[in-house]
Amino acid sequence: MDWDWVFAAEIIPTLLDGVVITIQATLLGSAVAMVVGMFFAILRRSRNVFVSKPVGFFIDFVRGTPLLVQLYFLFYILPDIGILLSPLVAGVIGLGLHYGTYTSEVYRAGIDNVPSGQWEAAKAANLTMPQTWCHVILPQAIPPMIPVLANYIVSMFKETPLLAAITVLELMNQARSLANFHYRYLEPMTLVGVFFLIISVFSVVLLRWLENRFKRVG
Amino acid sequence: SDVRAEGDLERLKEQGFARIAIANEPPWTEVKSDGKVTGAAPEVARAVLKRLGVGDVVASISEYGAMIPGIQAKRFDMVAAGLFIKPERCNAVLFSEPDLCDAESFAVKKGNPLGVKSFEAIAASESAKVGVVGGGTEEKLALGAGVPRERVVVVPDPQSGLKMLQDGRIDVYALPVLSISDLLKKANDPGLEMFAPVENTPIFCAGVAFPKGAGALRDSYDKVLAEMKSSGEFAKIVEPFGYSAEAASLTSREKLCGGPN
Amino acid sequence: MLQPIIEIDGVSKSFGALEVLKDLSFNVAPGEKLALIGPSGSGKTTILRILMTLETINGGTIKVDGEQLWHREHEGGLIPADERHLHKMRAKIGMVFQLFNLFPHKTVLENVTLAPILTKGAGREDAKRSAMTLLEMVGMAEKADAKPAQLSGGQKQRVAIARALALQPKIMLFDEVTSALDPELVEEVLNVMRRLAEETDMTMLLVTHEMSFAHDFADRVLFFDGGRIVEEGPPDDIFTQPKEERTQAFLKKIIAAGQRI
Amino acid sequence: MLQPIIEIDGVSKSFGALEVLKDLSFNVAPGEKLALIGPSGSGKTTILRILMTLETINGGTIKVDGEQLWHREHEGGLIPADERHLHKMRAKIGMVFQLFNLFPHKTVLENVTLAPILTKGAGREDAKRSAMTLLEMVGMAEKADAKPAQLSGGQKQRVAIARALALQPKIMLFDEVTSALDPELVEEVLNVMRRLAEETDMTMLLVTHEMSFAHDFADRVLFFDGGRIVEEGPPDDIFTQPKEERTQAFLKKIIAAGQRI
Amino acid sequence: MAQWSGYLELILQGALVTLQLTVLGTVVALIMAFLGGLGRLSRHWWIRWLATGYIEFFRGTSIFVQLFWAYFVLPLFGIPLSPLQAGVLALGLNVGAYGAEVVRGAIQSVPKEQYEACTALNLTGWQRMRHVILPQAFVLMLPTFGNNAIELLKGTAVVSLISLSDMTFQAQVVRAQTGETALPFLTILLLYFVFSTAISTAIRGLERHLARGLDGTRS
Ligand SMILES: Nc1ncnc2c1ncn2[C@@H]1O[C@H](COP(=O)(O)OP(=O)(O)OP(=O)(O)O)[C@@H](O)[C@H]1O
Ligand SMILES: Nc1ncnc2c1ncn2[C@@H]1O[C@H](COP(=O)(O)OP(=O)(O)OP(=O)(O)O)[C@@H](O)[C@H]1O
Ligand SMILES: [Mg+2]
Ligand SMILES: [Mg+2]
Repeated sequence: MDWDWVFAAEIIPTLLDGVVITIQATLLGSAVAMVVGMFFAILRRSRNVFVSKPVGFFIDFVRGTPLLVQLYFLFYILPDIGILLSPLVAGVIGLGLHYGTYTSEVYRAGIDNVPSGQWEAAKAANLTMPQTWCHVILPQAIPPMIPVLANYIVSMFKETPLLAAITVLELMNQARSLANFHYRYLEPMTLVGVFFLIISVFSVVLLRWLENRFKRVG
Repeated sequence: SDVRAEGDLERLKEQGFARIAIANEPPWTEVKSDGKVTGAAPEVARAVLKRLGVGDVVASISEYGAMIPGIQAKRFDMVAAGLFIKPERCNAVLFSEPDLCDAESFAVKKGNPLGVKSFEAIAASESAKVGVVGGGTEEKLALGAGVPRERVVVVPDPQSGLKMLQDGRIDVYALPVLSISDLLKKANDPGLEMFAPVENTPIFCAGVAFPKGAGALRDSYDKVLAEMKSSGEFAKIVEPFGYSAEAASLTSREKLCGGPN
Repeated sequence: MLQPIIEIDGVSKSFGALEVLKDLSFNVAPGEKLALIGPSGSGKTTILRILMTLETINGGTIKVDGEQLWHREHEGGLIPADERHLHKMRAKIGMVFQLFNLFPHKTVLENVTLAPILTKGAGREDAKRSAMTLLEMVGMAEKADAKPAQLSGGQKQRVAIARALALQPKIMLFDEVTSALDPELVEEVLNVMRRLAEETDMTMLLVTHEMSFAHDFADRVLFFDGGRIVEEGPPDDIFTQPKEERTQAFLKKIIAAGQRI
Repeated sequence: MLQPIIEIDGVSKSFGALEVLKDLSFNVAPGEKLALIGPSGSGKTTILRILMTLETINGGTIKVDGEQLWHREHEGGLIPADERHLHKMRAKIGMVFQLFNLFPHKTVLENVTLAPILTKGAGREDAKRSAMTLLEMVGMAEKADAKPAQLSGGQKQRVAIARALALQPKIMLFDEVTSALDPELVEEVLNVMRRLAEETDMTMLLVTHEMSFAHDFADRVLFFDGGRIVEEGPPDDIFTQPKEERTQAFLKKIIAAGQRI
Repeated sequence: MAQWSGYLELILQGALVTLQLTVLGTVVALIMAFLGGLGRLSRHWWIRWLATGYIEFFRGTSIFVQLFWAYFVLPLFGIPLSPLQAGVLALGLNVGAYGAEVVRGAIQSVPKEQYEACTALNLTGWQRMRHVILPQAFVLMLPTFGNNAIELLKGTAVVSLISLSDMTFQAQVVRAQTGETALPFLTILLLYFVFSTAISTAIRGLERHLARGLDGTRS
């Protein structure tokens, strides 16, 4: 089968519609993952085992099972108990929860990497807990996390095609729909690959920059 | 490519089975809990192939849209999934003579609250969303009638579509009559009903699809199919599934393709 | 005699199975300069950390400035103190660490002003002015805008002292503040501490391996071993005519290692 | 005079803009024990590393055992040596490092047998037997099955010596082999080296800051400064009546630091 | 309910396919990880380039695109792959590219003194890698390899989209048969969790086994 330039040009606008949704889902999903990850990290540190153990188990469970199945679950099973999420919302929650388990690890590592002497110095300076977090711990913990977190955003971007399974018309789904419609897989799939490659080349550059920018703290 | 094509049937005979694509959409195609492949389309294909000397069929489940690319990519030897014979598909593959016919129908909430009776009516309504199976005929009908892309929800498989109708994610679910009745029977949900036939849609007839170049195989297949139709064996296979054997005899591939294929 | 500013009464402390402090009792008078010496692992650091509320205690009571540190009086008895009480008590105590523990993301000046601004509600300008006075005193004023990473160990430790002083504590705790420093940098830190001891009437507790400094600096020396006070007295007595065998053995080893006492 | 086993002729070496060795020439006789001393940064380590082919040279030539080390003769001229030539030459030389560089994942015995088995095709049993003899000699036989992490620094270094000896090199290089050790462990390593010097006729080059050991051990001492040989001679001359001012200053500083010469 | 046991069997058949994909994919991934990781450290620029190209391409494009390409586009170039082959290849190459970076990082974190000791003992480049560097680096790689294997396990769910009858696919089939959604999906969620727990437990065990003695206490 030969590459058909005319067909390729014809489908690009439709694919671009998909790119918009893909980016939307990635950004929203990242925002959820950042926040959820923070909660996971804090809850898992809790001294109360009735909090830390179940949260730990939940994190392990979500990390150990496929996002695709989790999406099915959110989309097709939750309505049975009265929770009806729109496809994009279900997708964003799915991505956010799944990646939240990864980002929680990043937060944990970032916080653990702040030397214990800093906690002690803060106590000796008589700072309250919230002051210690805001002025001492987080300003040191966050910068080294940024490149790692950004890396997960890029991974998430590459997993958005899964949302096709719950009828979100993102890039991959647009491409499949086009392929189904015209009985041609070569051009849509290749173009999607090219889109992903372009975005990830940019993100590699961005990640390198972030790594250099935040390598040194203080 | 013709030299190789002559050998298609020989090859199938030798390997003892034919690889077919199905969709798992009863009563057209169905995988039983023990993994057995059945449904009207595979049963017809199985009977015809047996007469041609090919022992059995081995089925892979596939999206409708992926079937024709799959044939082109030589993933299957044929599609026996109740793929409707339509001119643009005739350009891409070779069809057998029609075997299974059905009209289009809508599954809707009880009492058809939006009162839609045609794809045009869906297009005209403000917000009605129609569910269609990816790559199926209904997707093209809906888009062709002017329903905007955002309101044509491509569901990944038949069962998901019904669930989405129940959950109110879509207002109308378009599939052939027999598919909808099977789904509704299984769901046993008094809140749903079927509307059929959909106005302004013809009766569609499906055939078995072969790759381009497998003309000889297709012709042998047609010959056996014709014999079975006249002997009444064909009716014995399809009627238990709810299909009319007669409907398939009233039309022909040439008519459905709008020319030779 | 004056009311002691620190009253330690029957305190015990264990890490898991390891009993580090055993029924320990001693008092410190206001303005007293107390040196804690003893072999490694004898519990010196642990006492300071308990006073700074960095470690909890397993038994006994501690009074600071006339108030219970780890407890609150409640219906005649004592109940464990809550965070609010600890917060209030910590305002009376400052600590300087062996490894400085400066905040690496803040400048020298910000390190010193942070706590006054946050915990005492000092105005930004006021805090800066007092911070500069303190930095002047420890000879670090011209580095006010540097980050800790740009400083030598001795400079870091002088900043850490200024930081602890900024809260105007009644009691200062020094835990081997020179032992992480290169030999040529030790003196600059000790000089600052000497001046501090002369010019203020703060109560100071000093853990050190620098016997000659302890000798010059302290009003009284406690010699620890195995979590107990083995001997105590004025530095002249302890260092020149120790009574206990263990003290003698300890000092002998120190001298053998080349230290002047 | 015997043909020298090492002939260093006009060697220069730079790291970037920093010239570390400047037109350096000296010979070593077979069986000679040579000590290299001098201030930090004078290039002593660099010479040993060049002989071990861990650093390349920028100019000059080196002959080991009569053969060019860094070059091959080719059509009358010299061309840079290839890896095969270096591989052959390295078999003549062994090196013991300041930080031991034992293989942490292998037992003591495996550390010693690895290279003989791999590079000399020694049989497993033969290699073990000779390794045990060597471990016996350095007093580490009973630790043969321990991993390096379970050993003290002095024990590690003795194993490292045995490992280097296992290849039966003609020349042994020692680079400050005791300077990473706790003081009480230095002697056990020096004792092994003393025995080695007495009992074998291996050529040995020793870089050390232990002047008294260099004095006892060496037949000849080279004093380096700034990448050049400032003075050389028998240890008695160099250590008791150095001629050069720089040597005198260096030794004076060493004595001031408390070392016996 | 009697029927359900038949459906459960269907899902277990799928579980077998999932295991098969995971094991074969992991083998391919391991091979590619070492080829890619060692390739990036090669002395020859063209090998480095090749390895970098492989790694960046497979990490850069999405596993979905790779899978669909392997399944639908490669046959057009005369490389017909069965769904299983396409799945194993896409998963293996994709996860292998991530693994390659792990291999490289671990090898580079072996201290340079170990390399020098090898030179002093006159080991050849290959002997050095085989007997000294890799055994030490492997211990460092293990935890991340474990995570990668779990990522691969999760990735197998995606192959249901190219109609390979793995566990997720069979759950869909069951769902189509029965109209029941919650039961099949909860069942496979549980099975996936069991698998991933098994992987991480196995890796932790291996890690403990290999690390024994490396940080041992002095006796
Ligand atoms: N967080 C902890 N967990 C367990 N044991 C601890 C902890 N902190 C201290 N210890 C133990 O308590 C004992 C006393 O420690 P401490 O630091 O008070 O001794 P020290 O007198 O300050 O010794 P050094 O002169 O070495 O600083 C030691 O045996 C130490 O190992
Ligand atoms: N890899 C390198 N890159 C750059 N400079 C180096 C390197 N190795 C050594 N040098 C520099 O070369 C000079 C000589 O170093 P060398 O290690 O040979 O000195 P040395 O006499 O062994 O000193 P020391 O007694 O401190 O071990 C020093 O100035 C050192 O900083
Ligand atoms: Mg201490
Ligand atoms: Mg050196």
